[in-house]
Amino acid sequence: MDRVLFDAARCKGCGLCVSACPEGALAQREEANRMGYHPAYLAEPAKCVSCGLCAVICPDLVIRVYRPVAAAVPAR
Amino acid sequence: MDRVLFDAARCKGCGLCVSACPEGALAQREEANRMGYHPAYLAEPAKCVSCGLCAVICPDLVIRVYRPVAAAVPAR
Amino acid sequence: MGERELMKGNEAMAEAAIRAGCRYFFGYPITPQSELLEYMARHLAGRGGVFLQAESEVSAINMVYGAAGAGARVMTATSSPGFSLMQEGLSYMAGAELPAVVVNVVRGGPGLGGLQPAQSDYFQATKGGGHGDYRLIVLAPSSPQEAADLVYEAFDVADRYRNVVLILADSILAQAMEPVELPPARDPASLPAKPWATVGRGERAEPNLVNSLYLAAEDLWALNQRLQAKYRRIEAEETRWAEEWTEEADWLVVAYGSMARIALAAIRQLRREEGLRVGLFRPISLWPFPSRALARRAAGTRGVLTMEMSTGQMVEDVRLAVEGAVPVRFFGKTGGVVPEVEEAVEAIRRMVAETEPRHAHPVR
Amino acid sequence: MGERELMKGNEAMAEAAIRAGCRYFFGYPITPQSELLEYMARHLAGRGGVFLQAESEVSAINMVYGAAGAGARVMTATSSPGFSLMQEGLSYMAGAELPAVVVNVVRGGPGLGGLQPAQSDYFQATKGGGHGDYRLIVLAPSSPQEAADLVYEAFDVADRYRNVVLILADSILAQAMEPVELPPARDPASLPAKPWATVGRGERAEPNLVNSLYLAAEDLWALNQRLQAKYRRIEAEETRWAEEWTEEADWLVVAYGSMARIALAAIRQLRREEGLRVGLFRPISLWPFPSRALARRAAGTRGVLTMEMSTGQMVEDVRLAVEGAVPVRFFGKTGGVVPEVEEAVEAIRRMVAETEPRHAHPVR
Amino acid sequence: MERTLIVAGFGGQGVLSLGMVIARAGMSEGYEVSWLPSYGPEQRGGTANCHVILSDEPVACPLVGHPQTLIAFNLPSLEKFAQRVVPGGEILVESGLEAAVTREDVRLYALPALEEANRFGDTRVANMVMLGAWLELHPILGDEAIEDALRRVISKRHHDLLPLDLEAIRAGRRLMAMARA
Amino acid sequence: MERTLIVAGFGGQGVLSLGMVIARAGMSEGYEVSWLPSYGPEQRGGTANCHVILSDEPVACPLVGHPQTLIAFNLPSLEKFAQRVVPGGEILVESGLEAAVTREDVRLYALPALEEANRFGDTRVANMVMLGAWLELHPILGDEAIEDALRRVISKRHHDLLPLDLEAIRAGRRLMAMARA
Amino acid sequence: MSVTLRPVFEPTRGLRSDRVTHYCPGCTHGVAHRLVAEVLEELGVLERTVGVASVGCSVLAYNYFLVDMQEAAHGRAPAVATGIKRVLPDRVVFAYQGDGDLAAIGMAEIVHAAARGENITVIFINNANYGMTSGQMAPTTLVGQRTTTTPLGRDPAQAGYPIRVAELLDTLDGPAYIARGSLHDTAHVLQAKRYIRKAFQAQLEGRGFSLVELLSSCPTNWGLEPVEALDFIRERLVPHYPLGELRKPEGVR
Amino acid sequence: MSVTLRPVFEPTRGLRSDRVTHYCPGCTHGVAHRLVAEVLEELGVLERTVGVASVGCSVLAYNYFLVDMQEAAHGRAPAVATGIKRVLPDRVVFAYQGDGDLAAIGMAEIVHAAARGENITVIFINNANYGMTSGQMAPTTLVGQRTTTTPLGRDPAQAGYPIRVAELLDTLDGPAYIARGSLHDTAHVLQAKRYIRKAFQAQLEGRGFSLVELLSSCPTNWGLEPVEALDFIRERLVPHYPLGELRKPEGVR
Ligand SMILES: Cc1ncc(C[n+]2csc(CCOP(=O)(O)OP(=O)(O)O)c2C)c(N)n1
Ligand SMILES: Cc1ncc(C[n+]2csc(CCOP(=O)(O)OP(=O)(O)O)c2C)c(N)n1
Ligand code: SF4
Ligand code: SF4
Ligand code: SF4
Ligand code: SF4
Ligand code: SF4
Ligand code: SF4
Ligand SMILES: [Mg+2]
Ligand SMILES: [Mg+2]
Repeated sequence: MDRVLFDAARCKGCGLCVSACPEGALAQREEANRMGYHPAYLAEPAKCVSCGLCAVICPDLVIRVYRPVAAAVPAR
Repeated sequence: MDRVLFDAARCKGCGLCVSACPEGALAQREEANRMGYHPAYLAEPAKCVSCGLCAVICPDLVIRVYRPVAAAVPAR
Repeated sequence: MGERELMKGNEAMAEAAIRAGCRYFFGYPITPQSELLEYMARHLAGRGGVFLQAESEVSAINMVYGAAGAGARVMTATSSPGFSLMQEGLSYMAGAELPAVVVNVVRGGPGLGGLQPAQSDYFQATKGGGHGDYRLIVLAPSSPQEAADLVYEAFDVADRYRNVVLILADSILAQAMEPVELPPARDPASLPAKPWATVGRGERAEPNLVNSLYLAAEDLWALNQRLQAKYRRIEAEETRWAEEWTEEADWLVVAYGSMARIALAAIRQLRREEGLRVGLFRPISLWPFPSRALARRAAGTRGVLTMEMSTGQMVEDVRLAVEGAVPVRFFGKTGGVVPEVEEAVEAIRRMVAETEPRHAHPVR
Repeated sequence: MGERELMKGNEAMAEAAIRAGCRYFFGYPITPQSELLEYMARHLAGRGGVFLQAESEVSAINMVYGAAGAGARVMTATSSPGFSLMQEGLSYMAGAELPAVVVNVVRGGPGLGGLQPAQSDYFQATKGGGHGDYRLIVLAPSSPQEAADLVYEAFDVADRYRNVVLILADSILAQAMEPVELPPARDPASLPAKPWATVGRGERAEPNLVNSLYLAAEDLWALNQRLQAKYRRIEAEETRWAEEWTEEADWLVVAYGSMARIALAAIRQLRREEGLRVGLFRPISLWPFPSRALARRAAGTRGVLTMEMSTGQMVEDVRLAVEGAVPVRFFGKTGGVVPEVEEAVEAIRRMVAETEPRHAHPVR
Repeated sequence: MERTLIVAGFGGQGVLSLGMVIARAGMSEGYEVSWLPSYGPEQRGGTANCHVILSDEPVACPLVGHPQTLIAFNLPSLEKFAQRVVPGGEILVESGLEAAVTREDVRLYALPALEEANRFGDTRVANMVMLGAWLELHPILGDEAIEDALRRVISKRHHDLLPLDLEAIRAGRRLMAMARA
Repeated sequence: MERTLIVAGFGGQGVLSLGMVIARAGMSEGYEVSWLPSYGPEQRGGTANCHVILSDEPVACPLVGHPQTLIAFNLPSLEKFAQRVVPGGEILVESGLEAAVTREDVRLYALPALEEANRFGDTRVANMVMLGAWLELHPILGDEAIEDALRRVISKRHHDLLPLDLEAIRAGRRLMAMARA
Repeated sequence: MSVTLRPVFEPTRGLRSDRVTHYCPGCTHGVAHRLVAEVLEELGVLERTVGVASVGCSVLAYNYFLVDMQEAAHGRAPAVATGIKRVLPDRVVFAYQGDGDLAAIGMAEIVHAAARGENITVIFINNANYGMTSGQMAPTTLVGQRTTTTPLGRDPAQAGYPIRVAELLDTLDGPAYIARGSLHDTAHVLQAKRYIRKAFQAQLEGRGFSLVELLSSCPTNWGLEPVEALDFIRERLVPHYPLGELRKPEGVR
Repeated sequence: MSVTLRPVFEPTRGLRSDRVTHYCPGCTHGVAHRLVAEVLEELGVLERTVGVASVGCSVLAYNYFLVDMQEAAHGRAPAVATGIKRVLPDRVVFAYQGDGDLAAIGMAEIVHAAARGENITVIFINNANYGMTSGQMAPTTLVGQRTTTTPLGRDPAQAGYPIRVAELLDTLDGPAYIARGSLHDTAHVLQAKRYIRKAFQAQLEGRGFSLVELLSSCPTNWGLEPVEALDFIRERLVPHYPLGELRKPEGVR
């Protein structure tokens, strides 16, 4: 699973996340969504460091960010 | 003629001039004017130094102040 | 309770409001309403309420909006220029269907005008001084006692319909002292619940919303249809008036508020001294206007005289009610000049003369 | 001049005002009026005038007050909620007898309402939304062309009577583009002198005063008598209306503004397709309302249908004019829903059916 | 029974409270009453007056167009209201003002209320002197009712003046008794 | 003669200017005309449409209840207005939307306006393609009138796009000609 | 050598000598009127001045000033003055406002006139209450001060804190001149007059918005004798409302 | 060793996930909404919060926040919030206002709510124009900035100077917390969130009025791409509107 998930139907294609990503991991799709916008997506998943900044700047609650962690003994 | 003239009909008897006179030259009359107020007057003309402060504090355009000057050669 | 107190109308209205469960008052000083405000300033805090002097009438009505939306019994009071400033807020309250009681102690206008009594805000009060198709329920007392009674009831009426009730007073009754018997204090716990109020979502899944914005025309039309249906209901249930000597009257005088008391004095004199059968029809709810009752009463008479402390405003509602069935005349003064009983007598005599069948003057 | 330009009503009104010699505009943005304001922002400075965006409608109308008192031709424009905020100021202008032109591009209400066209501010406009016994002269155009013409004339009318003239528009005509032929630009030097204006005392011994305060009731009553005399004069001289096919009409439709054009389309269709003799009576001055002319026209008909984009406001003035002589019906929608021509046709058909003598339904 | 009064004077002369004492006392004596204040066109330093009605019947209107009694403390008030007194009515004025009354169809009482009040060392009780004078003419309100009314009208922090007020009222009664004698 | 249209689409698709070009050109051809914009309930990112009338007679009312022509650029607009077209009228839509039209009593033209515009390298001229298509159906406005109207409707700083617009119009004419063929 | 009398102080021609004001005895509204009129006279602009009276005790100011005047709605004097000044940029335009008028209902209008740098002069009478309507709380009423709407003294937890208007306006870029003076003694009256003169001078030089706040007495509603009321200003108001010039146009001493 | 995904960022429960806002692409109104909702969620007060929407682009805010809300008349949100808070002193009450709403028509209301120390929180979106009505001048529009009512750029001689609201309110004694943040990059967004949290904390502690001004973009009316609009904030707005905390309650870091 990707570290960053996009709810593409909500995306307005503003590109703020793309420009905010310090790793250059994001891009916008060619095809428009139902609203007519070009949604952002994780173009280069490998670059992503789960910093969450794309989600911090997104005005439209499009993005969820996750960080992979070693599944250790569950903390009590 | 007095150094200070009061338009007693306008006076509201507030006493501000009396308390403002540095020389203690003013007082208020026993008798009320047409408006029912006890007008201020120059009780002790001799004390007046024509400083004008009574007029400065009077809210009601009651007071005119004059200063005696030697009638020298009229200035050109 | 039960005891009669000598009180100003302004004070009687304030005390009646508190007893009706009003604990919030937002207002701005203006003559001749200030005693009401000052009464609230003195008494509300001690009785578990909040008095707040707003920075303006505009703010006051919007504080009322917020408090009403939060579910409180809330009141404001003002006089004519201040009432004009409340028009936008009142229109918003109509749109959001918020209940509250507003007092306008009318003074002479237009503009800054004067401080003396008048009834020249009738149109503004009854036809909606603000924008849009809406109505305030408008009650017009004619004495301190009635002012107290109407204010007391107004809070229930406001809650019942989620509608602003306006008390249209004048400075005669607001500043006159007369004996007043005050209604009992309501138990705040007995007040109606307001599940629609914005008090925090709590357990509710859907937030509550207090609002008058409907960007889709159809939605706004739906709101308006709902409002109009409510207004028809109010017309059916809340129309109020009083009558005196109207049973077999040959002529009718229509007057409200303090003017009605002057009219009554005049009628009393004319009945006593000249035996003229003149009756008084006194609208108490100016909106809804008691049109049917008035039409019925007017039907049997020779003429109707409307008396107002204005240049003629309610007279339009009288004419709409009577609709040409009998002649409708007007007598009034405005700007703070209160007609004397003698002038009222004279005006009635004039109408009588002109509407006596034997004087065959063509009327109108 | 002479050339027809495709223009929005909002722009046509702005340009007409400038040509009428208006050089001062104080206003606040609000949909659907903003194009008027923005036109002024673009054009006034370059033509020797001043455009100032006020901090609110309250400020705007008081700036207008100041400028009018200083002798200028001055204008403001707004839409319904903003117009409500101007009520105090308008009452002051009435009291001080200041001339100015105010445009209200009405939108759906009450409250924040919506942005779509409506006619629900009729009462507010004609009965005085502010306090006191006063009147605005209220003109209701029904096309961009007429809007330009009326605004242009309004400045003269305002100056003639020292009275505010209100242009009551709606967003159909304000935002529609149609060909408009603009009136010629007035030479500012040709405008009437205003010796009463406060421009600095200069040589005058007595200062000029712009004021509506009269603390003595008799003085305020005197002002009101003067105002009422003026209003009677305006009623005699400034009542305007238009008629279409009323000559031998069996039924009359009364409508104003954009609603009148919808009514006209409906009537045209009914005459063409069903041969019904329906006429259109279109009040142009809403105050003074053309009561006599309407009463005369209505007299020969079987019924009158009032159509408004409201829940029924002008219909009261229609009923007051007709005074029971023939049945008066109402059809309207509000909140931004614009009746379709078909609905208007249907409403007329309904009235016709109910007022045909052979259908002996008791009317009302 | 009906009694109608207008009481008028400068702002500080206690005209409003004079009227209010009559109204309150009237109420406790079982009359229908009303009291209506009105301020002159100038708020500040202007004239004040009040309209008072005591009646057996409900009061039709608290405005008194034509009073049975006018109590006037200054010239402007006298000028304004003297013509309004009903024929056969009465005017009570401060001594010295009587010359301004031209009517012959009313009873005129000029009373040195201020002088009398001065004798008590407090010109503010001149209104009570006038009240006493009116009470002497209209013996419809009991002493107890008056005292009770005074207690309610006068603000708490001036209750020490009560004995003075009562004495002033008695003085007024005496003045009036002498005037009628 | 009367022509009534509703042109509808998303905010940025140039529906208002399409209608305005027709109205302006109509005026210079001597017709009585009107153009009425209307914005969807959401100001931002909402739909927009305009009503256009060309007529020999004075326009009774600028509102078009039931247009002869509907030009629809997106689905919401089509859904909103398709039922309103007069029987025997016509609907012009972007290709791909035609499936949403269920009416049988109107002529339906589905045109690849966007694709065509893309070929000019500027999707913004899709509206001009549609304009051309309409003009092909309604040959009542001369080329000169159209060009003049364009010049007035398009803001000065975009006048360099004029030739492109004219070409797009011609392309639209061709598309329509083919569609009818 | 004979002696003649040379005038030291004579009433200004800017006020009507034939009318007595309606102000209460000792109310310093009268002093403020006089200072404004004197300055206008001394600047030689009485004939080309338009004043704006506001709603408050000074509502009848138009009866006293011998200049053209307009009466504004409560709080709207800056808007009215703006309307006048825009039409008549070469006239001197001033507004005279109380603290209820300017700082309560009229807060938006004064802030925006100031922010616009509107070339008008505002005389602002701070008497810490609503005089005209009989002594309610004003935005400038001190904490603890009793008024008819704060019968137990202003409680900030309920009724908030007093507003320092001069300081508030001083955060804006528009004003050219802002000062606060006081009318509680002759020295301060003379200082206030200098402030007023500078304010009008700023206007005459086209520098933009000018305002002089004046601490003023309301003996009637404060329940004090006129002389005591001046003490109240000195002892209570001045400490809360510091005197001085907050803003001066460049190059003005 | 297996790897699982731990959430770093998930949408707040304070906003409706089932609705897409009506804001233009890239408009930072959306960011501001999210921050407020996140803070309310994190403070655990969503269920006892009442919000006040104002008239401006955020007029439909009530469609997005999952809290009880009232829609206020243009400029009057602080008065409406006051009415609510006085009735419900133990609820969290906030108003969300634009710069036209708060600083133009609503100037009196915001100054007085602040002066009263009204225990509410105001989120103030400064986007230097009237977004909703298509880009007219706001009181915060910069000198030289083009808007539909300053087509040649704002000329201070004619249209006055921009108002710094945070600084203006900071002259009052009522406020407990005043800060100005910006939404032009992620670091500032996070800072803005800290400000918003402190503001609500001040309210929860009963300290009085709190306000956070947020510099926000309006790509549509500025005629800029969303990313360019953030640059405009950084390059043009921030220099005129300094960021930081102007007022903190005592004992708060
Ligand atoms: C809209 C409106 N609201 C209220 C009033 C009543 N009113 C008249 S003067 C005044 C207060 C004046 O106080 P201030 O401005 O401080 O002047 P001061 O009398 O103290 O000099 C008020 C509230 C009014 N005339 N108009
Ligand atoms: C009384 C009133 N005047 C004007 C308007 C029109 N109006 C709606 S929003 C707005 C400006 C909003 O600008 P701002 O507060 O800066 O919010 P933004 O849209 O920029 O977020 C105006 C003037 C209105 N609704 N009500
Ligand atoms: S989480 Fe950070 S690195 Fe990953 S896409 Fe988002 S901004 Fe880029
Ligand atoms: S910031 Fe959000 S709305 Fe904008 S492009 Fe990225 S995901 Fe889409
Ligand atoms: S002029 Fe000076 S000394 Fe003379 S009375 Fe006046 S204050 Fe006193
Ligand atoms: S200051 Fe003026 S009004 Fe007051 S007592 Fe002296 S002279 Fe009279
Ligand atoms: S009430 Fe106060 S401010 Fe007004 S005139 Fe009297 S003393 Fe002066
Ligand atoms: S107009 Fe501006 S403020 Fe409004 S939603 Fe669009 S970008 Fe945001
Ligand atoms: Mg004051
Ligand atoms: Mg904004």
